[in-house]
Amino acid sequence: MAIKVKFFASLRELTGKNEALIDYREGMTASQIWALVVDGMDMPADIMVAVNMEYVKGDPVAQDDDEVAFFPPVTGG
Amino acid sequence: MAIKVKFFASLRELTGKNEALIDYREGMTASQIWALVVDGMDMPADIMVAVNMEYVKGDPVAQDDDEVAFFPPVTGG
Amino acid sequence: MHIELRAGDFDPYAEVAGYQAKLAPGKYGASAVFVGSLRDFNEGERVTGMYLEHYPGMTEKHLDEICERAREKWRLLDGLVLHRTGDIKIGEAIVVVAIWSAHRGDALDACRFIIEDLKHQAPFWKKEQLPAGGRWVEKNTSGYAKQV
Amino acid sequence: MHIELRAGDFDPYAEVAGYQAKLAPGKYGASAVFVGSLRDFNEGERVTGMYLEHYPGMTEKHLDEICERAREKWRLLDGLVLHRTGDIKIGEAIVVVAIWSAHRGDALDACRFIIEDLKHQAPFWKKEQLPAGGRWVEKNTSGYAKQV
Repeated sequence: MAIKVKFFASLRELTGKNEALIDYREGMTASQIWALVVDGMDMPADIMVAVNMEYVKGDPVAQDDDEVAFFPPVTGG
Repeated sequence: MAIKVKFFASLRELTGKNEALIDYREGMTASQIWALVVDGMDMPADIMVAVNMEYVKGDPVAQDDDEVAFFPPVTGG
Repeated sequence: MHIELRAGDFDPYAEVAGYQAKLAPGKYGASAVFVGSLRDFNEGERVTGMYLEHYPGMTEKHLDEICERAREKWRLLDGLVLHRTGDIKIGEAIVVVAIWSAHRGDALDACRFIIEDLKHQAPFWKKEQLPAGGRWVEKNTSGYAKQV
Repeated sequence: MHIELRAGDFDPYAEVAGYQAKLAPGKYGASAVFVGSLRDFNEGERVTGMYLEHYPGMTEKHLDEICERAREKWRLLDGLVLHRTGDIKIGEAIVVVAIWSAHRGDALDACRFIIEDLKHQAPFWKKEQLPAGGRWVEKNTSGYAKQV
């Protein structure tokens, strides 16, 4: 009964967190997970969110065992 | 007082000519040069003409010492 | 198609030549290759190196999906996508995208499609090393040039 | 930019790598490369080889002009155009166009511009060797793909 939370790049440095494991509670959305893990720090406007390694839009509800990742705009290539 | 005439690719094979040297006469156009060198054979509709290694359009008048080339649509690359 | 992340430096043209050598000669008439390399300047600043972070698992998955979309849109014979990760030196290759097709239109269009999608969607993040310290690149620029 | 006609076979990627090795590292961020190779089929027929005729003097002059136009339109650092002449075997490279620029938009656009102009304007003519004999190729096809 857990959700794995990941942070990358500047958000990893900003939050000081690489990965976190939180207890699953029914109905938790991505923004609630963010707030819970980073102690109320504001979510950047241009944040990208992936659930189970797929991009999601809006503020989806997480399921048990989901992996939820937060990261800034990508800059590869 | 001469004009050098060149043929390439399928037009070289069609006319049986690679190169010809003809006497310069004032006012000769490309199509008159073609007719003179190939004994009245029709000029193909899609022919390309270059004078001194530059493409020309229409039926330009040749100058003394010009090099006039006739060839089919190009197919390099 | 072969997609791979590499932690060490590679010669992009040797990789492309080696991959092509395994393809049946006479089938491909066109190959389109894009190579991105690390410049020593960006946004007016001198750059001395770069760290490339990615999301293990999602990055590979996303690159697979980009290539699959390209295969659906164009008639392609094969492709190679290599992308560096970790610490990169000036002048080293960051990414190579190579596409083989019977015809050039398909190869050129697919190559560009893949590099644009990769730049804007694939989970990679660049941290430039500047004389004053590290700086995360905030946004990739458009890949469509204005003519001079 | 370097422009050259070659009567013998060459390895396009080794040529591009060799040329790039002479450029200052850290200045180019993007290289776009197109390689055209001889296929063993065309317009429904089996092709066994090819003869490539050109117009000595005018061909080089025209390629120079194409590259000059590309340099006027985009911000380019350097370029390499190699084109085969004479007898070509299946799978061999016919042409390579490589463009280096700081940014990918310029490199990709200029590479495509040069190969399209070369295909439609540079004085080269292909004679395919078919099982039944030689056939002059009558027209190059468009380089802009329809999506599947």
